[in-house]
Amino acid sequence: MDWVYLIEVLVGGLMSGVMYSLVAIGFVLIYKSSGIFNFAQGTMLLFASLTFVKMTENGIDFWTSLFIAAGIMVIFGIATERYVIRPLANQDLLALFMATVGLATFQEGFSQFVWDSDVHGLQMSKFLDIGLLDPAPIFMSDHIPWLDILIPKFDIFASLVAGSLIVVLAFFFQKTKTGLSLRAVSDDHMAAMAVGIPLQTVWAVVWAVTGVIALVAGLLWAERVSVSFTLIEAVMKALPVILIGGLTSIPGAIVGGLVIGVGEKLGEIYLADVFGGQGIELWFAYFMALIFLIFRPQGMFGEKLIERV
Amino acid sequence: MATIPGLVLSNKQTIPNAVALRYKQLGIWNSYSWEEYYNEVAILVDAYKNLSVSKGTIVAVYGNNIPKLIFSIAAVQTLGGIVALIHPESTESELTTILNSSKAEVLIAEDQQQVDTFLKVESECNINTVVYLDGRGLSSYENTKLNSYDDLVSKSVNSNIDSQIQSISDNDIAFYLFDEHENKIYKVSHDPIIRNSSKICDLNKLSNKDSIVSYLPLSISTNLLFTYITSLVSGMSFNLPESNQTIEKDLQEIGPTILYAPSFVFKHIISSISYRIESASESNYQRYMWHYSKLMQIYDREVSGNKSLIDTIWKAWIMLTTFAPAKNVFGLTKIKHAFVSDGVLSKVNFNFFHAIGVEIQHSFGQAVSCGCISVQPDHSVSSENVGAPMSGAEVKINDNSEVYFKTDCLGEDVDGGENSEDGWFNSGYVGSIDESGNLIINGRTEDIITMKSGKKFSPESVENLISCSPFIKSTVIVGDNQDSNSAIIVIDPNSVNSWADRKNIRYTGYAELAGKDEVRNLIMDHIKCVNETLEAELKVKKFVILHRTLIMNAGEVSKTMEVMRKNISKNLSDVFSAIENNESNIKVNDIDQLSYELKVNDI
Amino acid sequence: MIYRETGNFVTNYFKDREIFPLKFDKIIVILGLLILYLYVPTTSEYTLSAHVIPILAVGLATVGLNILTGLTGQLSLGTAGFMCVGAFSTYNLMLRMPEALMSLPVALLFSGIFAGLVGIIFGLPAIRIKGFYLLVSTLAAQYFVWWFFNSYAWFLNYESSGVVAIPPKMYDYWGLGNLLGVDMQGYPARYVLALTVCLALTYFAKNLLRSNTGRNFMSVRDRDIAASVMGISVPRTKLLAFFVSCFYCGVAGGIYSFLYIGNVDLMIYEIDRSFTILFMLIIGGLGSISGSWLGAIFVYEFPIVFTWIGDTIFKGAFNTAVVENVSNMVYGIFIIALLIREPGGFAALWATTKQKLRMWPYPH
Amino acid sequence: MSDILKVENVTLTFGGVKAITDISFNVKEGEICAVIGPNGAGKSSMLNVINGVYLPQIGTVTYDGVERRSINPRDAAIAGMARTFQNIALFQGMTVLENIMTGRNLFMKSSWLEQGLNIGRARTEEKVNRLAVEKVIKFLQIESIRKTPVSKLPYGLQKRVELGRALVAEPKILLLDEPMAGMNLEEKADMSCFILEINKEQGITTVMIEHDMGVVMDISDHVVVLDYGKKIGDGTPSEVMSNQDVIDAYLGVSH
Repeated sequence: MDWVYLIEVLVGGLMSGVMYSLVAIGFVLIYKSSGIFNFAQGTMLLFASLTFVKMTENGIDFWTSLFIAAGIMVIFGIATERYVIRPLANQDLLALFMATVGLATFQEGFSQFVWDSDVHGLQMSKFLDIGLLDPAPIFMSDHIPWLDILIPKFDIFASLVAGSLIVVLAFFFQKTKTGLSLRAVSDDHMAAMAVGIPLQTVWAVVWAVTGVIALVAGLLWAERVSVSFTLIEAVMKALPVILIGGLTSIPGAIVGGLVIGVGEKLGEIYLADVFGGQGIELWFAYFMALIFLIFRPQGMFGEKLIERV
Repeated sequence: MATIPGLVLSNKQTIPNAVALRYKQLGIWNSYSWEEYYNEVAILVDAYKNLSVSKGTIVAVYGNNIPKLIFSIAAVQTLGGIVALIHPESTESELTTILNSSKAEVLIAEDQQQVDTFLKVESECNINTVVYLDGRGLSSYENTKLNSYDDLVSKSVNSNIDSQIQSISDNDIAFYLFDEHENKIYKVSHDPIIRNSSKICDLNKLSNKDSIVSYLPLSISTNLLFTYITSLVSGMSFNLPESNQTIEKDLQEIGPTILYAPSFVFKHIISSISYRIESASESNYQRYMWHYSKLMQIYDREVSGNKSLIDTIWKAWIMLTTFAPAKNVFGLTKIKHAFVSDGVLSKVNFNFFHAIGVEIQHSFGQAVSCGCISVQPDHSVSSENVGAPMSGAEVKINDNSEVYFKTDCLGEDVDGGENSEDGWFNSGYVGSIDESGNLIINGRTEDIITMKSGKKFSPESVENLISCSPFIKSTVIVGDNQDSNSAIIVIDPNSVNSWADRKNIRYTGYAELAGKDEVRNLIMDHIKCVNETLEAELKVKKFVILHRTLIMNAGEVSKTMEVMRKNISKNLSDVFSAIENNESNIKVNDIDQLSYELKVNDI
Repeated sequence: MIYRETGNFVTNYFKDREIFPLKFDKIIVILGLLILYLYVPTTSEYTLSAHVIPILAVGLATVGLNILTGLTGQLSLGTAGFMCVGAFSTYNLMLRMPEALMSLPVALLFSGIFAGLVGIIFGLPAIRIKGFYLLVSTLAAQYFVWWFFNSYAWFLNYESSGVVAIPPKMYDYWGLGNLLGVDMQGYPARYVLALTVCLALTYFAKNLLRSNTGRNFMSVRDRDIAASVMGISVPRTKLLAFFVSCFYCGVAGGIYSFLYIGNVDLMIYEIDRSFTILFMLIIGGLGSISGSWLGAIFVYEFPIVFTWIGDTIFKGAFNTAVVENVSNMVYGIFIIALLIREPGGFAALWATTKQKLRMWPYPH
Repeated sequence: MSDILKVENVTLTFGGVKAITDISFNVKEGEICAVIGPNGAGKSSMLNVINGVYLPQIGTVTYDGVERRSINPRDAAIAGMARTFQNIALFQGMTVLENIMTGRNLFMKSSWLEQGLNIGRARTEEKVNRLAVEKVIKFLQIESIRKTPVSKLPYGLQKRVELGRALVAEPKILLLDEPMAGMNLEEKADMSCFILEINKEQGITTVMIEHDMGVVMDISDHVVVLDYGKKIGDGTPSEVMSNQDVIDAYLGVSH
């Protein structure tokens, strides 16, 4: 067995796992705070990155575009809470899930209607040329000298971004008032209401934050797969990740991402032949998640349900 | 051969397969044809014979209309027994009175409720056998007098009872009927009550194609005549609802062609129509109201013979879009005749029903007159009278406006008391006769109020005017020996609730709602309106809104929801005295140890 | 307002659970059936092929999804996968079984059973996994099935293009066409077969819904613990729901390929279709069989109507992309608005309307 | 009379927290046994152990002569246990009639195919079981709400429907979890009558959790008192009332 190759694969898996985690974090945030299974995560990615790309294509510079796109996502998040989530507050979770499916459909149509349905390339290297370091090599695959394995440097960059995002979020939840109320809300809606935490405000913040995360994740994904409606499928990729991780846990989302990322790569290499066909990564992640869930139905870090009757 | 069992027999022979009795049980409508009806009676004859019911045995029947009870009546009478009908909600004292003055020996009780009431007064009366129809909850009772209907039936055989039926005479006593107002029991033979019913059937051409829903106990003598006897005479189907809570739905399901009810039921229908439309959407409400006034205008022209073609078209449209569906909702679509007893409808309500094609026919009668002396003909246009005396009956008014009558369908006082003078009976009511010979009833003689000025009037006339508001359930006028009239108002919870919801008025219960200023103003406006139509002396100057409804068990209203002034003034003596003493706040010590404060409102 | 319920009473329990208790409804149904069988086949080939038959196919799949998601509460995104199993099974059964044994209706029945069995396999995790976690199983089904048929060319009879046209002899029906002198490959004949299958299966679903099985489904949906305490076997009920639901989807897949497009094409069974059918279900109303059909008609017809408006009123102002995007936006808003205003979808709107008509002029 | 139900040394823990500690008691055939105790005393958990919703770590439940460590709820239902829940567990998407019909599911032997085709046994079963359901509807006097969706009913009526759903299964033993919680006086009186009548007329053994001491003393034959997961009293109502531990732990606190 070629150990170097194996490590290369493992690292590659970890990297794509990071990408899954990025999408998954947004999911978990919303699920944790309101129990909503947000199917619109993928279209939020698309909408955010499409908005950004169209602005840069029209000559607006990187940072301005980034801020405007982030602003739009915040507004969008707040509007979603106000016009979709709030009126549905007393409905059951299935209805809310359906509503996010509706939201996703709307967003898919809306972003392509407002912008366009074309496939846009996105070269962040172009924008990140801010003089700190030579940007070009960052975005090229290179051999890391001391191990002699091939690692796309972009993946490292993405991991760093993901890492810092998690740190920021952790800070947000541990230190800020809004973050603390959000944790209270996720523990117990009724109790949180009873102590005077404004649920609606918290939800609005969560949706806004998720919008910004979607922008970041969208840009990183777009770098890999281009900006087009294929981005929506990111959500499909993230599903097994959060389910393995256990819907309510941010660390779960990250670990889940890594497990799926690595597992998928390994499966492709060692199992594809067994199945006599290519492209098993289409379904392999789901099977992994499925098998995992059969043994642990609440996911890795999910809360075990004691059914009270 | 006009006896009750005789009618069962003749119906069995002429229309054996027509539906005689239909009842809803366990969610579906079951029916008995006249033949099956006859067979049920035949078994019961054997069953009651085994309980030694024989000629002259007085059998008290205590319960709601259920098939077992209906069959029992005919069976007891086939054996020559006499049926004493008792209202299922009768209190212990009323039950004792009736059982003792009728000298009943056998009691047919509906269920545990009636058996329990009886057991409390068991020692005071001479009942030696009790048959209960519904054994639920009674299995642990050890009283040896109790017999289960089902056991009796299972031990009995179906035999031919034709000869037995033919052996009873139409002059035999059939029923003992209790008159609540007079507190007297009347004996009624088969012949007069059946003849009385035949008159109604002939006048209105009732046949076995008709159907009627009976949801009141047969102890109400008018109800007995108009539903039970009439269905036997005409052969029409007699329908029994599933329970008291499902009457409205059951009425709709059956869609009867004949409706009989005391006036309070129609008042209730009006009030539910009103409260339901109150909770409709604004546009629907407005359109309904507009259609309503339009329809009433057209009806007025119709009555005066000025209906134009456009009116006809308009009416057709209004009926199609609003009132035909409305009738459908209340199960009134197929009604051909709607008989009203125990009071009359107000002009507005009377006209409304006629305008939508529900032929209201007022009637007047009591236990002693076998339920009916007079009834309005079809298409009557006057809401005031109760019709002209039927053939065989006569009416006269004495100098004190008291109504006297003569009729060939007459009952007799059980105690042998005689209140007739040369065959003329005092009805206990005051009234008059209009130019076309129709009887107009103003109220009960004993209720007449004499004001300080010496003015005498019947409070019911004023009360009816006030009560015609859908928001008011009942009214009691207080005015004896006073300068002016005052009114005790009982609001209708249903319609006032939905009115309050519409106006965004918050409340937690009946008492709070009744105490609301908005409700007071609503009532005040209505009374002001009524006052305008009253002569100066009769105008209502003060009113009190009661914090509860009138209670039948406490004798405050009769079984047909008429105000029983004597008992109310006893129970609410605080209110009466406060009004008479011109106090503005009343501390009420009510029955059931309730006490609360009421405010007297001046107009 | 049209309903006259007065005088409509039931005299036994059979009457009380009739699907159409009112005379008025019965008349409408009979008229509807007459139109469907006598008039619709005489309309143009275009109407049948572009509107009616595809709606029948996707509508049937929606009914199937409804049994699983609407009635039993098991969320599924694998509908297209199960349809795919149905379509491929039908093709392979017709292709590989002796002609004397196979005819399209028989093949549809067996493909339904195949799809149902596949459904049971992917439904097994539902015994342990609940709620949103179950999505993973149905998505696995969707992707796996698609990959499976894509990877093994045998199922497409080694057709390299990935699409195989259905040979005319498969519409033979044991020579019934020749016997009757009807072109069985023609759209009217296809339509009548599709309609009959759909009506029969809709009736079957409706019967299930108002019987013990349907109540078991709903009890598992509403409170699974209470259901098991009542003695209902929750795993068995879930698996049955998977089987029945996937049976419907399988048959729908067969109809889609054989009676609508006339070829077997993997591309039409991608996950998008699962979503489309989910939309049909939501818009139509979860748990209502008639709602599924209403939802299918709406979602299928909307882009067509929208394009037609673009073409006729705005003289072709909308290109395909615009139509698609606007359709998506409209569905999205529609779904959200519907969930807010009337979570029961078209079916509930219809029920409310009907109730209003009954209670008119009073509020229901 | 023999014991229909014996609970022996049952201990139940949730993630280390003891909900029930070493509880034993017997229920005689045909009696009404009330389980009382303050909130959190483990009463509902006890019912859940009896009919298999929870699996106790230690101890056995002997029902109808069969000793079991655990039973699954479905087998318990088949063996003739029916129950209601503290927080009403009706099927909210169904009507009253449908809810009570589910209580008859063990009597439905026809296959789903027969039901789907609406033929043979499926048709007669619907009719026969509907009759049984209608009898319960009549018994509970809920004729007027037969076709109302349960989600539209007030709390008291929902409790009544839930009792109906349990009763229609013709159980040998009925487990009622706070059947009168949150009811007004009149509703409580009705419910007490129903429970008594079920017990006396149909002879169904009843185990009932109830807070209202008046009701418990009135209708039960046997009272078991729990406090903090432990049994502190067991006997007739009058015995329990005079038990000092019970007075201290329960009556003393709540009055």
